[in-house]
Amino acid sequence: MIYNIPYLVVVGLILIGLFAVMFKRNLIKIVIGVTLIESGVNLFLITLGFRKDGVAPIFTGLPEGVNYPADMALPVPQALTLTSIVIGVAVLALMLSMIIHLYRHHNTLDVSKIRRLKE
Amino acid sequence: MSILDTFVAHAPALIVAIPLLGAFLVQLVGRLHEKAKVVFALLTILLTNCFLYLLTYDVFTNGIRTYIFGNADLTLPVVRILFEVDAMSIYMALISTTLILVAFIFSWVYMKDNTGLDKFYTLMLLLTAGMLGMVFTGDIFNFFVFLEITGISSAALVAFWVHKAEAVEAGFKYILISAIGALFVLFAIALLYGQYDALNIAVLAQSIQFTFLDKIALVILLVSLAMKAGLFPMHMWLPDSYSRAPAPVTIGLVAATLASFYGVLRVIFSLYGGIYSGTDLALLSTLTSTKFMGSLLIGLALLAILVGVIMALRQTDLKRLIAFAAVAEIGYMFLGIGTWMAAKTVHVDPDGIATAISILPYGNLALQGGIFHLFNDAFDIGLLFLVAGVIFFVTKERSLDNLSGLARHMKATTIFFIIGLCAVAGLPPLNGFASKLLLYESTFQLNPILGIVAIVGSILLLAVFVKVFYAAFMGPDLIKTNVHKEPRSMIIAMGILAAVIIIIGLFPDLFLTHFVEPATDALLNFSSYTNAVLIGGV
Amino acid sequence: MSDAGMSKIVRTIASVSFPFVLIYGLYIIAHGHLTPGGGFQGGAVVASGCAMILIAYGSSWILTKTKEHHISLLEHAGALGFIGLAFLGLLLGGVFFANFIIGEPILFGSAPALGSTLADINTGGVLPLMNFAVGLKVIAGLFSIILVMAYASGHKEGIQ
Amino acid sequence: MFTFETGSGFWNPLVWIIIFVVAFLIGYILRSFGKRSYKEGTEQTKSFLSGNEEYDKEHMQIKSSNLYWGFTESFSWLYSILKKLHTGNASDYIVWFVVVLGLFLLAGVML
Repeated sequence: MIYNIPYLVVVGLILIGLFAVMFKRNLIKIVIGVTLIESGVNLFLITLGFRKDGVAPIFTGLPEGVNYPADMALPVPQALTLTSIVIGVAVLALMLSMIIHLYRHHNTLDVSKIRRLKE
Repeated sequence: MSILDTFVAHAPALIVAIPLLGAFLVQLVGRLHEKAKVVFALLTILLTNCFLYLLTYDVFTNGIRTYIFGNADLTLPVVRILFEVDAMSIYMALISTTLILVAFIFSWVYMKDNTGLDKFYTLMLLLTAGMLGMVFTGDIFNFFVFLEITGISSAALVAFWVHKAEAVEAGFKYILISAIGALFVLFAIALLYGQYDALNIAVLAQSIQFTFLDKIALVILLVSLAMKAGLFPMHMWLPDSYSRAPAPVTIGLVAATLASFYGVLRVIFSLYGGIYSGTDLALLSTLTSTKFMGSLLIGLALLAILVGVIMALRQTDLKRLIAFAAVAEIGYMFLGIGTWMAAKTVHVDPDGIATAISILPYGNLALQGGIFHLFNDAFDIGLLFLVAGVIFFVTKERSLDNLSGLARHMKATTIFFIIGLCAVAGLPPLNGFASKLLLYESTFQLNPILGIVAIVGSILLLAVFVKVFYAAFMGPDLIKTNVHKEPRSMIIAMGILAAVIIIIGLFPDLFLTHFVEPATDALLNFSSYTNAVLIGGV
Repeated sequence: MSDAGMSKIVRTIASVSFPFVLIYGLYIIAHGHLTPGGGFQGGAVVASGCAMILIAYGSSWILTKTKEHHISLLEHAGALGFIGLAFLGLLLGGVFFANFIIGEPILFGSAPALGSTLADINTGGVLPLMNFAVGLKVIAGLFSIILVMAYASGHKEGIQ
Repeated sequence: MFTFETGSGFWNPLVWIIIFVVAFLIGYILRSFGKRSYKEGTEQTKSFLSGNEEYDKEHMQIKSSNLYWGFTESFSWLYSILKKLHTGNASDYIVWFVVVLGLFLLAGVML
């Protein structure tokens, strides 16, 4: 049961993030929502690589009495998470800089007022 | 091994790497001379095209080609990052590189008064690399990475005219949609990875069991990629961002949208190909859900066609109008896939026991029509967006209400617009008709209503563009100031697209047998895709 | 984030702790092929140190010391280094991204010993070089993002 | 080479082009039957609007928003719905995504 808690947290994070994106009006909060979804997905990936009593997947730093691949945490999900974090930083930076420009043009951060493109 | 063989062997990696290298070199080259950037970007994309043509010849004669990064032999198929290029990838890559080439030619004069042009070309080349990576990769996580590269660079390009409030708004909408879609794609990838410990599409496809989690992953992948491809009712970002981007960027966006559509195809036909294109009796239990999803796709596609054309009919902003027409065109493509998914039948013997599952022949026809239409959509909509770009460049007017009598000044543009109009509305003898004919006839056999809606959509599309033609090109000469001839580079760019449209319109059969059918077969032939990786296809 | 910078205490603390942040980040980059970490993580650490300086001293002060396009030049150098190494792999090793240095009698050339050994930094082939390239790119990229954002948002009246 | 089989039918662009050429020829022949006494710049070229004065060309142009007025007017109920759907609010786009996701989850997973 205790090992399922991360998965519940993952679902919770993604749902909270989606809620923020859908129903919050402040642009910054929407971006926070996107980041929450991203954290949820990253947590999910990391949790998939978990092994009970596993050690860090450093080949040269293996302690005595530990089997080579079997007792290590999976390194692939960590690599995936890292890649996703890097991409997340780029997306976050781009979104925030667009928000700066949006604020300059519209003088508001309310997403429901920034809708010149409609119909 | 001759030098040409070496080139072909490394072509899959080079086709993605050359635009990537060019993207960063443009900044350095741009310091030399004002025009050096665009010349360099053009050279880069031409070199990519050369390698692509070599690879095209090879793939169409010798079959699937794989490329493994870092090491020549495929020792650890699960860990190694690899590219897998089949006829469908080539088909998509040809569309993307041609559109980007045209966009670069078009931008020669169109973008000349802008500052920060080196960043423009960097982003355009990154967009190209991302799209080509998406269509070439054989690894689902890499697909996500390239999807994000495409999304980020195109969002930045949509907001390129940062001093315009609408452009930034469109860019923000695009990056929001793109980020959420890509994150859900990553979530689905994690679901698959957690079950099968693999990221390679071929390995995953071989081992997928269609469990509960697999179904969730399938739905998430399908819906997120369909959103990025602009399926109704998730199409709303599309008119917003298409209409506010600079014209060369819009062409790139058309290609990027189609790359997402390619993702949908890859998910259905390769990743879940064992379930969807399999005719094993063991799949009987999955038949209800697959057929029902097909019907749902058909429903959304029909709504997309109708809503796209009906909304286009009342638009006054020219580029926004064309973007709504693009929504309808995307509906046609999804109609092809949906019909294929729903066109499965179970043969039952007199005792009521199922004996066989088969895909009805019109299903494959509908798929061919959809894939043919992919090409036509890219070129027809691309041509119309270029015409809109020329009109905006010459008159600085967006609204059709303020345009009139342009045919008096811009004869070449008028002719290209008529070609684009006829092609997009599916008027014979241009290419749009050939693909739509395939779709009409095949969907009619599934349900007559589908065919009828498709035809009605085409007729309304014609009405939409006749309105544009009447309003912008005919009538008295209202715009007296500022109207001059269209620059030659723009005529060349439009001419390339128009020439392709006419040639394919005249020889639809040649194109169908030499490009569309191999691409469709590559999608349908699920086992050859997986075997190319699993049984040492190098 | 005001333009003027913060109080003298903050500035002094930032100046004192900056070298440590820098060293730690560079360590993570340099040991990327041996321990968890690498170009991006180390680069992010260094860039956060730079952000600390930026907050303490203000963006205008930073812009008197360096220009944004110099930083972006560094960024492109990093990107070009990475993709250039991949192309060198194609030229020298036969495959894109091939590890052409490993096994050669030059820096980083020796193959790592099997089993649980002490970490030897002189291994890894092109991996450390790629880590350096990525590190350069990330430091320059993140720093220029933060710098531009601070400068842009600092010059709008009425932002609290 | 030109003929294009679609399973239940075929299509040949050459036939269509020949029809175009024939139609053009017929039109040209009909035109050649026209009066030869037509002169430009005389009363003959003026349009006849039941004796009313003709407006300037600039005022005769129908704006594009007024084209298809009958169609848009009779479908105004549909347009009011469609306009309401496309709110332009970025959050609503994500709401649509979640709605479609739920729809497909119902279809694909529950069945």
